[in-house]
Amino acid sequence: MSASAVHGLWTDLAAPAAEPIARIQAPTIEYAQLSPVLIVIGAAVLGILVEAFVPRRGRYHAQLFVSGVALAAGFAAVVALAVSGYATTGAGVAAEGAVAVDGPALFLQGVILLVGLVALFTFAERRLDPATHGNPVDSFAAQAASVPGSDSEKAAVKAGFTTTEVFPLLLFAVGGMMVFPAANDLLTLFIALEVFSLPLYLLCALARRKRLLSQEAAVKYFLLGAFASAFTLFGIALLYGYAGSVNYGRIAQVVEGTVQEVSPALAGTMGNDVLLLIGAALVTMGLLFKVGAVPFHMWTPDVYQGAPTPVTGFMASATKVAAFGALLRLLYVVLPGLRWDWRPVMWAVAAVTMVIGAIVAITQTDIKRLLAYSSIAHAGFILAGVIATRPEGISSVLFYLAAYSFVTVGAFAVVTLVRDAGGEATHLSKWAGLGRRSPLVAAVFAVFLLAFAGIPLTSGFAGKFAVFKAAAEGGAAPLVVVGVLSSAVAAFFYIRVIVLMFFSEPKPEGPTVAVPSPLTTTAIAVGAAVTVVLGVAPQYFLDLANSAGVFVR
Amino acid sequence: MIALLIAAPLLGAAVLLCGGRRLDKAGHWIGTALAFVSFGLGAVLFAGLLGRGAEDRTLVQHLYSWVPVEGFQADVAFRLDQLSITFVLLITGVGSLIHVYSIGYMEHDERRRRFFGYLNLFLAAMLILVLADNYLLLYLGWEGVGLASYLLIGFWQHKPSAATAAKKAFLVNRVGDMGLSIAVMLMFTTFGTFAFTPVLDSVGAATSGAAAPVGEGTLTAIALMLLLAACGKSAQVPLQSWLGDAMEGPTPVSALIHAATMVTAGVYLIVRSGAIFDAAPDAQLVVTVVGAVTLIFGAIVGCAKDDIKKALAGSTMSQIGYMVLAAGLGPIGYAVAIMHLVTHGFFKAGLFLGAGSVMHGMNDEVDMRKYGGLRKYMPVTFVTFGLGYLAIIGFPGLSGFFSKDLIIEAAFAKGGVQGWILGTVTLVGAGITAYYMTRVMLMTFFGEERWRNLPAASPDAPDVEPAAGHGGVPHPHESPKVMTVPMIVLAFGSVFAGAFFGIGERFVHWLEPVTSFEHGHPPVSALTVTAATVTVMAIGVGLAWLHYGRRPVPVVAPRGSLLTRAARRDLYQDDFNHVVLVRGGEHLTRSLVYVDHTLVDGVVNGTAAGVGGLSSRMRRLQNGFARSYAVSMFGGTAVLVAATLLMRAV
Amino acid sequence: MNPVNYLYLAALLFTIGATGVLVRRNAIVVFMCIELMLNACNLSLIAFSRMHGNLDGQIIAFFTMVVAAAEVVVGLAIIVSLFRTRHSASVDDARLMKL
Amino acid sequence: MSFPLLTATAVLPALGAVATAAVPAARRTAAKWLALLVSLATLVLAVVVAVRFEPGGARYQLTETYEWIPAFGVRWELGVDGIGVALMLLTALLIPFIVLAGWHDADPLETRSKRWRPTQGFFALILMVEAMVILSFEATDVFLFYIFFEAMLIPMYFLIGGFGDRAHQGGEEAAATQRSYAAVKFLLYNLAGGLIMLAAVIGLYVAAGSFSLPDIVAARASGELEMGANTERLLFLGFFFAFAVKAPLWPLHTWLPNAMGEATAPVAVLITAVVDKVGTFAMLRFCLGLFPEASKWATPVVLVLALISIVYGALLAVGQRDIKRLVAYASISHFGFIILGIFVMTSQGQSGATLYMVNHGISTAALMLVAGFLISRRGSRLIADYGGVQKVAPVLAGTFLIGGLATLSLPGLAPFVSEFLVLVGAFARYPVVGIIATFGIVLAALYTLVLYQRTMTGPVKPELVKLPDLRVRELAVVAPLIALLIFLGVYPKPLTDLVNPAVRHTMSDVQEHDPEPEVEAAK
Repeated sequence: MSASAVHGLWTDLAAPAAEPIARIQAPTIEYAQLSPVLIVIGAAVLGILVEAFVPRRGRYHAQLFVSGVALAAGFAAVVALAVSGYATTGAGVAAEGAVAVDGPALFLQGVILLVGLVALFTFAERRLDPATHGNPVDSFAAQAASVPGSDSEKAAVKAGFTTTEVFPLLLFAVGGMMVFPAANDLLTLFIALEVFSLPLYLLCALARRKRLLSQEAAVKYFLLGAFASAFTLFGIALLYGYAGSVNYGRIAQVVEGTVQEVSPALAGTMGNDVLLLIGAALVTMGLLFKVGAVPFHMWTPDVYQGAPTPVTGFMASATKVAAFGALLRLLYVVLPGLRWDWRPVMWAVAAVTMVIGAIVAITQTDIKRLLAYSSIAHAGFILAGVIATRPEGISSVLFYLAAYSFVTVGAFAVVTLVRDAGGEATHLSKWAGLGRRSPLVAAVFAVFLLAFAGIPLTSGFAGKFAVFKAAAEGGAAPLVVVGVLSSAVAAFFYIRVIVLMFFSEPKPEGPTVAVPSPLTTTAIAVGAAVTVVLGVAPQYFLDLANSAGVFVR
Repeated sequence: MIALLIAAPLLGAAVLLCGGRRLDKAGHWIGTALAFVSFGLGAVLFAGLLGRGAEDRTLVQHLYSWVPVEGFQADVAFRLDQLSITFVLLITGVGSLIHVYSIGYMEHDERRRRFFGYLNLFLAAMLILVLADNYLLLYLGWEGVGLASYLLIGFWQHKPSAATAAKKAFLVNRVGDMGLSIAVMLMFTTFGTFAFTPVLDSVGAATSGAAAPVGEGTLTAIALMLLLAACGKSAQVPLQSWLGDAMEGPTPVSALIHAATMVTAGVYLIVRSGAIFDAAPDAQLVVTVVGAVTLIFGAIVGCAKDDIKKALAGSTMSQIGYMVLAAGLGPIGYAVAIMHLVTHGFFKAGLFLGAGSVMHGMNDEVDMRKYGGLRKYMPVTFVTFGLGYLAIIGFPGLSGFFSKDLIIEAAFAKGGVQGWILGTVTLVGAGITAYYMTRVMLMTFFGEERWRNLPAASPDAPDVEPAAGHGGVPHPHESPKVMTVPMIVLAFGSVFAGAFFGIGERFVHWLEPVTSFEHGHPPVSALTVTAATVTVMAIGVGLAWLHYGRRPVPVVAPRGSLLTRAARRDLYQDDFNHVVLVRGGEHLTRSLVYVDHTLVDGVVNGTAAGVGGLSSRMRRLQNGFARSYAVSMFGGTAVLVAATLLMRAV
Repeated sequence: MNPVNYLYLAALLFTIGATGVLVRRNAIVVFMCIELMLNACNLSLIAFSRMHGNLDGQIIAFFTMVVAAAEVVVGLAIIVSLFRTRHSASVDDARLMKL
Repeated sequence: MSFPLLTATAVLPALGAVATAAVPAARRTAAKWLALLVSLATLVLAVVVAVRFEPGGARYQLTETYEWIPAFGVRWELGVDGIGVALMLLTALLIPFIVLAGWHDADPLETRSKRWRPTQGFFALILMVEAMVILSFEATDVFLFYIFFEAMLIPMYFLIGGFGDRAHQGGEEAAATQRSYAAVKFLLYNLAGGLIMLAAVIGLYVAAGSFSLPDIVAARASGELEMGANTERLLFLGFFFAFAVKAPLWPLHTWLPNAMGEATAPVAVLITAVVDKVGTFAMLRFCLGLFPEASKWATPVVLVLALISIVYGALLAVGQRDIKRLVAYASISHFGFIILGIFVMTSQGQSGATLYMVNHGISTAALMLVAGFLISRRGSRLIADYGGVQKVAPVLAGTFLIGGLATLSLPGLAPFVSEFLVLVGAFARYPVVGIIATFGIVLAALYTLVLYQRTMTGPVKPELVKLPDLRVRELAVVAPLIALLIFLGVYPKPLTDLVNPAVRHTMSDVQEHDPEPEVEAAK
């Protein structure tokens, strides 16, 4: 090993110390440009303090207030940044190049914040279950630590405990998700990944009803998630080894071979594409796991089914947004030079994801599992847009994510309403004749289903069209055909639910539709409104996505 | 003017059918009046034509453009010339008479108004048929009369047999219509039009070499298609089977539609399209053959039927066979065919009305074996029927004699072997005609009164016609004036029409400008032919008298010879149809229904089921074991990495 | 010594960890295997860091340790709660949800 | 910018639908009247369109263009040619009758809940379908057309699945299951077709860079837009498949009998007389207009399929035991004729096909609605359950017969003209095809007359003795239709004048000329 390659750290130690260093220059942090994230994370910390110091009675309202304000403020900050041009002309990197502040980042952060807000409403819903011992209860366990069915749990319920920690957890998750698509180096990527994953693991375990399912979901999600992030980390290590840096721009340069002053070590690793390819594959795999693409999808149904429905809604929408954002940035910023290597593979993944998601969904009998599989199929559709490798690809994916996340959050919000003695009645057979009992709820849900199916005049159609169009223009016509066919298959099971709700006689012992508080009502209303608006007049949002569809290097 | 001719009965039909019950009282008078109106108009037009020179007796009235489409012009235009006016007079004349007759005949039917409505509809359609100036409009009338005939045959719809007969008639006619429409299409593709004048002229021009020649094959095809149509309408072999069943309709209908006018439309079509047939000798030969075969076929059937109307139907068939045969002979035959058509119109209508009157007096009994000796009970009917009888068998001096004799001559005049064969056939036909008509005559009006000692009211005549209120022994009685008068008038026609037309070939010359008449030159002198005819006729009468005049007629039909039994069953033609077409069709449709359900639908449902099965199989991979999920992830990653490396490798 | 050997070692450890995740039933052990994989990553990071002669790798390694610690907190919490409900830490027992 | 007449024609029923749906549960009758009035108003607007339209004028008239989704290159671009006007008129004309005929079809058996308002829903959905169908006849922007082509499936789907025959063998339960089966089948067939078309639509955009039909046609004509033969063929197939499902063409037809059988008669009319016409219309406008070469390339196959439809549909109609299914198969046969006329590429054929769309709409409406009245009286769809109706309900029988005669295209009634034109057009280019198709007319006579004979004639079935004749409302539905059939049968000129120029344009799109007659007829 040549001396020149030896790092300064050691040599400096060997040398006699110079006079003590008077000043070190601190890194410059652009607080303004990071404000959205900072606000949310700060609020999360504040939430922890609330847990510590506010008396139990006041916590719920305090937390709700803090989180609501934080998310709203965060969104305001995002809008402010976007207006002041950071989305387009002023786009750049912040915090020593750790975080990118550009169109896609801000767009997705905005979406995540809004979805988070809507999800917050469903989190805070306390009228669906009858009040126990005079205390209104939400969908989270009274005391997660207590064993299900044990005396301690009963005591906790009697005492009217509620797990208000969910709000800070939600905020942390949102914060992580906001950083995820904005991360501009692999380290930030990994940290963000963990920051939003860990709260989700916990949230999954916190269901009030069906706690065994909930805990099982948490365990599966946690173990598999950790497993995946281990792969990601290894991939990061390899990429770092290849490029000698974790900075996206730097890696990209190295990949394209446009890098100046090549150190001998770098020259050595640069020659070794295996590092690059394996590393890229592993990092991609980690992201594919988060978006739930085949064959990394198998956690999705179980987790979606077991987790508390508000959490499922949040996960299904926000996680996808964040993960696809990160995936886009990785593929478009870091690995464009590798396009010819990853495109075919992603083709295959996209195709398989669509097909399997659609086909397996047909025989599902639980509404939440059904939606889980549908989300898998949709991941496939979005991937079709991702691999378009052209600006339309980015903007179409952004639009699709916006459209899809609101449909999802709304749909799961409706699921929370349909209840029977055992809590939510998620088995499809119980949904029979819902349209006769409460036409409005059924109609709204039908709208969401039609949007999932991609029927014209719903946001689902606009998104699907945008994505397929981009894919076709990107020369992925066969993929479009596969997508079209699998959405034909997918249509079948959405229709099945509609048939069930409207055309089959209601069962006497069927579930009741709980009358929600304004919170859930707002959530559903927002979801439905966005679905219709993006379906009928998508132009403004398409423009937005278009103008936002440029990554900063 | 011409339009009014048609409008009158059309108006009648509209009024009567839409008018509702409030017209029940006056319905029949309205119908009859309008029929007479159009007859009057026809007479006026006729006078008008007489007023003109022989050559410019063709009036064309162009009403409006019916179907104007790129390169396709169909107008509603009417053409009045010697040929069509002849038909107009026949149709409206006989039609009016039968309207009158029906007033009496349908007196007790509560749906009489609708009956007259249908009759008027028929008149209108038939007039359109004969007055049309192009084949498409002719087609309109062609199907119109078909519809009217359908409605009238099935007038007593509560009788399943009637409904079936009506349906059968329509369907068989549809087969013929196929021919007509294909013929029209052929004309369109060949000449770019299907109006009479251009088509026929250009055919003439082509054959005379004045214009670009048209492939004789095409012309033959057109001609044969027209012949097919004619066969359907005029009940010629092989499409004759519906006529017998059509007798289910009320007797006036049989008289008007299935004897005098509609069934002769085929002859009109052939004569009208003479130019085409002249240019296609092969087709002409086929026409003559069809005519000859039907002639004999009908005659044989006529000999065996005990149902008086069916016997007459057979005779109708046979007589039309004569006409078709004549029409097949070309210019020598056209006019003759039409002449026989007219005379036949008179006497056959008369015969049917007579038969109707007999049934009217006999509780609607149709089985001649249950008649006998009726002459003294219904003298008028007897006389008129008798005159018609004499006319049809061609008794010298009566109308049938003239027309039929001319046809036979023309047949011989065809010359060569064909001439001899056809001539003989026609002769034999005349003989058989004489035989079966005599049979009818004898069984009905002579012999002992077999109806006196009947077991009960005949089974095959349930209380269908309201006239048959009482069963038991019938009390034969003469029909009311309103029925007898028309019969008398027709009798006059059947006596004198032939002479009036025949003497000096007045009729032939009248038609000549349209049908281009030319004298045939029979190998033997006309006188010989006539003599032969009369002899054959006499033999026929004699035989009949031997069989039915001398010995008593058994009330229950004897088993009879093989031929008789075959003839009773219309020479098994229906059975053939039933087995081949009906059964076969049923099997075909049933199997197709099966195919549609299992195969066409099955494929789709199969794929659906396949996807479903695939789904439930793939579902099993989701086995709930976290570790197996991890395995899939691990495997997936491995594949991902391998694939990426592979991409670089290749 | 050839730095590549460290990488081989790291890869080996990583594979061992992954295999452990796949074959072991006890949730704790599975989790430990994941920790092993993370540490394998750390090793490779540090090795690369040394090769390239910059500090990024080492810094990431520190972050990874923190993350691992955090994961332990969350993970153990979940696993323990599962264990207390079911009196078994076997991941295979937790399969109420399937198909 | 003049008054957006075309938009108004479509928006009016849409608004009407919303209003109808909003009528409170108790005021059922008000909703019915509202729906009827709206549909009549729409008819008035449609007539205005027809009057403002000059047959001799530009190809597309009354055009409107607004930006809608520039990002997709989609414009709200409407315009009608003669064919569009004719079919628009047909739609606007039939809907009032459908509403009137379905007056009592959606009255709730028992009030399930205060919010359950089937009647309002029924009529609102019908109006919604009308709006979308009209738009798809007006749209000259492919994407716009596609949107409504697809979207109209949803209301149709609820109409079929939600409001079946009251009268059903095997009770309400069986009825419900069969209904939803039929509805799902309908939706999946058409959705599959539509989605495949979606792929083709995207492909078209990629290939042509525009969705505007006139622009694309012009660009292709001027040769500045080159489309590879294979691309064009693939796109053609994508479009044609969707339309063939909708039309429907053998072997994609099996959804129609189920749908028409299970739906109430007015809805069945809506399906076959209105909605399905969009398919054939689109073949004429889009397949031939956008992909002339590919259309010619596909002609032989299409013709064969059309012939199969004609004969096969007719034969199956003969074999049916269920009145409505019989009519459905008859329609399949007729759609065969329409498609035949479109693809023989002669002006007679195409004018015939267009007239056929209109006439078939009217005739089927007449036949099916009368059949519906009959069925609602007896409570059975089985032919075997009837007999001798003619005796007890002569008017009903008479109208039924006329409807039937129209179905077998009797000369003097409207369908004859169109059918004959199609036959002539086919014969002029492919004699054999013409001759085979001619067999259809015999079979048509067969199934119609058999149906009439079995149901209307013969001795009166005991349970039918009390059968009431047509009521005033029902007569008001049937009489105008029959009058129209007769009028268009003897004087179709107004319609042909409307259609001829449009057909001339289509013929020039596909660069085809009618075959010349063998010899010039002596004039």
